[in-house]
Amino acid sequence: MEAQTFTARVATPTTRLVGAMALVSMAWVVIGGLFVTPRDVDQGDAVRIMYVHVPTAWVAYLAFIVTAVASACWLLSRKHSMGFDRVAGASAEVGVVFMAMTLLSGSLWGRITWGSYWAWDPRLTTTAFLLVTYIGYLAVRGLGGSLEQRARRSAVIALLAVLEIPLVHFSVLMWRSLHQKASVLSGDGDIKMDGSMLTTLLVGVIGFTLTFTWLVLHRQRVLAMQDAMQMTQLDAALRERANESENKSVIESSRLK
Amino acid sequence: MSTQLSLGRIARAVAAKDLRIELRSRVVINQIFPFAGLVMVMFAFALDNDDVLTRVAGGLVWLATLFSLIIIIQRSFAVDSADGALEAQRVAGLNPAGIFVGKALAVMVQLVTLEIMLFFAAVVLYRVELHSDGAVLLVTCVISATAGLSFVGTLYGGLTAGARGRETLLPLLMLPVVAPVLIGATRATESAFMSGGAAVSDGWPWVGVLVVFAAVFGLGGILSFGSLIEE
Amino acid sequence: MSTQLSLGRIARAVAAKDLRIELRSRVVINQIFPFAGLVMVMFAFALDNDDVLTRVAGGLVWLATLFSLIIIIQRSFAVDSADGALEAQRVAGLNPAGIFVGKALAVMVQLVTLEIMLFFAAVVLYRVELHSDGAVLLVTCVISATAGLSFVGTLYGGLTAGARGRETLLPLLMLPVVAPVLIGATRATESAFMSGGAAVSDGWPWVGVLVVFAAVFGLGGILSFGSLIEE
Amino acid sequence: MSIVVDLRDAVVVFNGFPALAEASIEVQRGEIVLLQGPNGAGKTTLLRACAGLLPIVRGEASVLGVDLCVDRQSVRPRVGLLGHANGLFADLTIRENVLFWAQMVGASEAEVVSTLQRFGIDGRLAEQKVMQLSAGQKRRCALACLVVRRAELWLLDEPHAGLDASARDEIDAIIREACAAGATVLIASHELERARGLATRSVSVIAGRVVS
Amino acid sequence: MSIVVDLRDAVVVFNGFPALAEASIEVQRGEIVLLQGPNGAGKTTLLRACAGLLPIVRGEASVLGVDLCVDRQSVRPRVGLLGHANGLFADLTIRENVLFWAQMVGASEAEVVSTLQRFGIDGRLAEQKVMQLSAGQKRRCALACLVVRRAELWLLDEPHAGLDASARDEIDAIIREACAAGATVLIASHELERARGLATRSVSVIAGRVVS
Ligand code: HEM
Ligand SMILES: Nc1ncnc2c1ncn2[C@@H]1O[C@H](COP(=O)(O)OP(=O)(O)OP(=O)(O)O)[C@@H](O)[C@H]1O
Ligand SMILES: Nc1ncnc2c1ncn2[C@@H]1O[C@H](COP(=O)(O)OP(=O)(O)OP(=O)(O)O)[C@@H](O)[C@H]1O
Ligand SMILES: [Mg+2]
Ligand SMILES: [Mg+2]
Repeated sequence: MEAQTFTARVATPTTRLVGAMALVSMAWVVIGGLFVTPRDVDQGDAVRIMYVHVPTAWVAYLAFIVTAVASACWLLSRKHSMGFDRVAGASAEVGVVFMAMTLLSGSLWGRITWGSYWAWDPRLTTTAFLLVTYIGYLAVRGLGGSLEQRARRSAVIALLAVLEIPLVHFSVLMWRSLHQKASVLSGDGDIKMDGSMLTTLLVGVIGFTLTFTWLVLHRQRVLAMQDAMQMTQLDAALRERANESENKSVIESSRLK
Repeated sequence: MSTQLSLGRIARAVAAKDLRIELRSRVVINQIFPFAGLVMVMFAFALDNDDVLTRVAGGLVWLATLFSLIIIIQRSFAVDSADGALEAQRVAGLNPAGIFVGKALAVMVQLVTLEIMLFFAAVVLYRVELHSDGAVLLVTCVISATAGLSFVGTLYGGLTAGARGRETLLPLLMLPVVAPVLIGATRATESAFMSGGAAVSDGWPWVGVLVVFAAVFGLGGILSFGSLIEE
Repeated sequence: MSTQLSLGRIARAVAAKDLRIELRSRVVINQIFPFAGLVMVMFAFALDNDDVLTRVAGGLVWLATLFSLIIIIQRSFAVDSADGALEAQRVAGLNPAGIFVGKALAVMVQLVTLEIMLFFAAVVLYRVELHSDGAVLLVTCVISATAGLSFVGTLYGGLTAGARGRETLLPLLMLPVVAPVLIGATRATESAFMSGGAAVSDGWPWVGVLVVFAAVFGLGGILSFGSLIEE
Repeated sequence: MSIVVDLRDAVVVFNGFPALAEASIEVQRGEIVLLQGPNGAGKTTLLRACAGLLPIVRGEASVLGVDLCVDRQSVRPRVGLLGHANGLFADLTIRENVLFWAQMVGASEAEVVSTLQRFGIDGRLAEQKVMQLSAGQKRRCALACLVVRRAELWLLDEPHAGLDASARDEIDAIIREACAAGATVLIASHELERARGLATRSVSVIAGRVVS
Repeated sequence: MSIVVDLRDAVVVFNGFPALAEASIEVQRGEIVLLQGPNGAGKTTLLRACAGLLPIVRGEASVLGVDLCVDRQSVRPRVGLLGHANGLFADLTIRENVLFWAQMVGASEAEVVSTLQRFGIDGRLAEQKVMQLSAGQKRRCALACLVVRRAELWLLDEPHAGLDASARDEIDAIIREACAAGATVLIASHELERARGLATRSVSVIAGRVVS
C-alpha cells in the first residue's frame, strides 16, 4: 500500500488550465461547426454532426488505449502503484461515455442520411461490441475483492479488450460497408475535405481530447479519495472491533473458567 | 516435500480429470448435444424459409456452437467450484497455466465433437452440400475456431467462476469477444460450403484471422490465468 | 404447532423472497438483460439482411426471450438449491402449489420486464414499426405467452433442480414443450407488427392457443409440482 | 399415540446399497434420543427417512401416527429437520431468512427477534447476508430457522458441529425446553459427551441397523 | 528460519469489515498450535490468510520465509489447507480424487493405497463416487487428499468436525507423525478437549485478534 497523503482539493492550477483550454476549444468547435463551415453538397447541414461524431470516436479509442497502457504499467511496475489502476479505471469510464456519444450521434446521423437509426454494418456492430466489452470491463472492476485483485484482474481484461480497436477501425475495409471509409486516417496522406471543415474537425479532436484529459484527471483524483476513505473507514472499523474484542475477552475468560 | 510438476503434465492430468468427469456424468453428450440440435431446429422454425436457411447455414452452426460453448464452460467450472475444488487447486499452488491449458483442452475435445454433430445436422436440416474442394478449409477452420473459442471460454470462465452470481457475467463478457470468431468462422464455412457462390479460396484469409485469434488468447490465458482465478 | 398457511400467502411470501433476492443481487438486470440484447445483435449479425430481419423480428424477440428464460429459471432454482433451501421447503411441508405459484410469479415479473426491453430493441435494431391497432393484441399476447413460459419454466425447473448435473437437462426438456408458445407468440406478434402484410385479426386465434397453453400448464403445475420436486 | 417414531425392519436403498438395513427403533413422546455410530453407518439416512424424505422400500415406518409407507407428505409440516446442509438463502440476511420461515408458520416478529437474540445473531449480524457469514454463524442461523417453526418432532443431524461452546449451550437449553413442552427429539452426533449429557437415551446405528 | 508463521498486526478486510484486526502470532517449526475462539472470531480467516489466499491490507505476514504482502503464490505448494469445504470432485471416486492430488505432487500409487487404508476408505468405498458418500466419509477423503500432498505447513479448519471417534484418532496420529517429521500444524477447532490434547500450545482468536 502506498502512503495515504491527500487533500480534499481536486482542482490544481494544471487541471484548471486544461479545463479552460477545453472550454475555449469546444466553443470554437461549436461556432465553427454550426456557422463557419459550409454545408455539404450531398448531406446538407447533417454533415455538422461529424464534428461531434468523429472526435468522440477517436477520443474513445484514445481512452481505451490509455487504459491499456496504464494497465500494462501497473502489471510491469515493481511497486504496483494503485495510481496506474485508477487512471485505467477513470479513462475507461470516460471512454465508455464517449463511445456511447459516438453511437448516439452516429445513429442520429444515420437516420438523416441512410434513413434509419441502425444498420447491420460491420463498423456499427463492432463499435457496439467495443462498447459492450468496456461495459464488461467496468463490471469486472466492480466484482469486489481487494484493490490489488481488482487491479490485476481488470488489467488483464483491458489488455485483451484493446485488441478490438483495430477490428473496429479496419472493419470497413474487411467487409462490405455502408459506413464511411477512413477519409482522414486513410494512410495515403490524401485528405479529401474542405479546409475550414478540416480545421474545425481538428479543433474538435483537440477539444475533446482536452475534455477527456480534464475528466480523467478529476475522476482519478476522486477515485484516489475513495480509496483513501476506505482506509480511514478501516481505522474506525478496527477500533470498533477492538472494543468488541475487549468485551468478548472478558466474557470468554470468565466462561473458560 | 511437494515437487511441482511441469505445465504439460499438469495440463494432461487436469484434462484427463475433466474428460473423465464428463464421460462419467454424460452431461454434455446426453444434454448439451440435444440442446444444440434443438437450437438448430428452432432456428429453422423461426426463419421458416429454405433458401435463407441454406445461405445462412454456416452462421447458424457457429451460433449454436457459441450458445453451447457458454453452457459447456459453465459446466466445466461448476464441476470444479461446487465443493471448492477450484480453490483447492489454487491453494495447492498448481501452475495456473497448466490448469488453463488442461481445461481448455477438455473443452476443445467436447466442442469438436459437438461441431461434427452440428455439421451433420446442417446437412440434414438445412440441405447444405459439402464439397470435397472445401474439406481442407473446413477442417482447418473448425480446428482453429474451436481452439480460439476454448481459450476465450476458459479464460473468462476462470474469471467468473467461484463467486456467486458471477456465472451470469460469463455471456456478457464472452459474447463480444468471440464475435470475430463467429464472423471469421461463418465466412470461412460459407466459402467451404460455397454458399451464395463463394469461392473456397476466399475462406483462407478468415482462417488466418482465426489462427491469430486463437494464438493471442492461448498466450494471454497462459500468462494471465493465475491472476484471473485469484480471489 | 405449525399452522399451515393458505396457498395465496405462501405464494406471496415465496414470490417476495425471490424478487428480493433478485433486487439484491441484480443478476437478471445487470447480466441477463445485456445477454438478451447481445443475442438480438448476434441474430442480426448472423442473418445480415435488413428485409429478412424486419420480417422475422417477432420470432427473434421470442427466441431471445426463450434463451433468457432458461437462464432465469436456472438462476431462480440455483438460488434455492445452492444450500439445500429447496429441500428445506420440501421438508417443511410447505404447500408445493404455493411454492409453484410464487416462483412462477417472480419469473413472470422478470420476464415481462425483459420482453418490454426486447421489443424496444426490436424497434431500434430491426426497424419494426408498432401500430396502435396492434397494441391490444400485442399486450394480450405478451401477457399470455409470458404466463405460459413462466409456468412451464417453473415446472421443469423444479423437476431438474437439486440433483447435480441436472441443470443442463432443463433446456432439453423445456425447449420442445415451449415450441407451441414460440410459434403462437411469433405469429401473434407478427400480426401485431403487421409484418409481411399480416392482419391484426389473424393474431387472435394464436393468442387463444397461448391462453389455453398457460392455463394447462398453470393447472398442471399446481397439481403436480409436489410430486415433481420430490426426490 | 405416545409413540412418535416407530420403525420396524425399515429398509432404505440408494442405488442398490441398503443405507438403512432393517432398522427398528421406537421413540416415545418427550424423549431425547441420541443416535451414535461410525461414519457412514446410516444416521443421516435414518433421520431423513423419519422426515418422510426417503421411500421405505421394505418394513414398516410410522411417524407421529402417519404411516410413511403410504403417505410421506402429511407428516412434514409437523417435523423439523436440521441436515448437514443449512438450507439458507445466501443472498438474504439472517433476519430475512428467519422471517421467511416465521411467515410460513405464522410466528410473530417478536418471536423472531428473541430467537435471534438467543443465538447471538442479532444487531449488526442480523442485517448481514448469509453468504458473508462464518461457518458457525450460518449454523446458528439454520438453528434459528428451525426453532421458529416449533415442530413436534425435531430431527437434528450433528447440531453441535461447527458451533462454539456458548451456542452449544444455547441449543441444548432450547432442546430441553422444547421437550418439556412436549416435543420429541432425535439427535445424530459425534460429540458423544455433550450429546449423552443432553439425551435421555442413546442408541447405536451400525451398518444400517439400530443397536441398543 | 525456524519461525514458520509470523504475523504482525495483520489486517484482512471483507467488504470493509476487518475479519482479522491486527492479529499477531508466531509459530515455530514442529509446533501444533490450536486456535480456539467463538464463532465468527476470525479463525478461518487467519488460516486462509496464512495459505496466501487473502490479501493482507495492513501489517506484516510471512509464512515459511515468504513475505505474503509481496508474493502470495510461491508459498502455496508448500502449504496444505483443509477448509470448511472439502474441495473434492463429486463425480469422481474416492480413489480418483486422491490419485489426482498424488499425481500433482508425484506421490506413488502405493502411498495412495496406504493412505486410503489408514482412513478406512479403501475397498468398496474407494470405488464409490464422492457424491454418494456420507458427510464423514467425504471429510475422510478430503483428509486423505491433504495427507498425500505432504505439505510443510498444515492448516486444518475444524478437522474433527463430522468424523467419528476412530477417524479422529487416525487424523491425530497422522498429525503427530507429520510433526515429528518436521511439519508445522495450525488447527482451528471447537472440539476443545480433543484438540487441546493434541496441540503443543493453544491461543484464542477473539474479534479478529490473537490472544494468548
Ligand atoms: C450508429 C451509427 C454509427 C457508428 C456506431 C459509427 C461509428 C464510427 C466510428 C467508431 C468511427 C471511428 C472510425 C475510425 O477512425 O476507426 C467513425 C468515424 C466516422 N464516421 Fe461513423 N458511425 C456511425 C454512423 C455514421 C454515419 C451515418 C456517417 C455519415 C454518413 C458516419 C461518418 C463517419 C465519418 C466521416 C467518420 C470518419 C472516418 C475517418 O476519417 O476515419 N458515421 N464512425
Ligand atoms: N447415493 C448413494 N449411493 C450409494 N450409497 C450411498 C448413497 N448415499 C449414501 N450412501 C451410503 O449410505 C451409507 C449411509 O450414509 P449416511 O449419510 O446415512 O451415514 P451417516 O451415519 O450419516 O454418516 P456420517 O457420520 O459420516 O454423517 C454410507 O455408507 C454411504 O456411503
Ligand atoms: N464476505 C464477507 N463480508 C463481510 N464479513 C465477512 C465476510 N466473510 C466473513 N465475514 C465476517 O468475518 C468474521 C470472521 O469469519 P471467520 O470465518 O474467520 O470466523 P471463524 O472464526 O472461522 O468462525 P467459525 O467458528 O464460525 O467458523 C465473521 O464475523 C464474518 O461475519
Ligand atoms: Mg451423516
Ligand atoms: Mg470457521
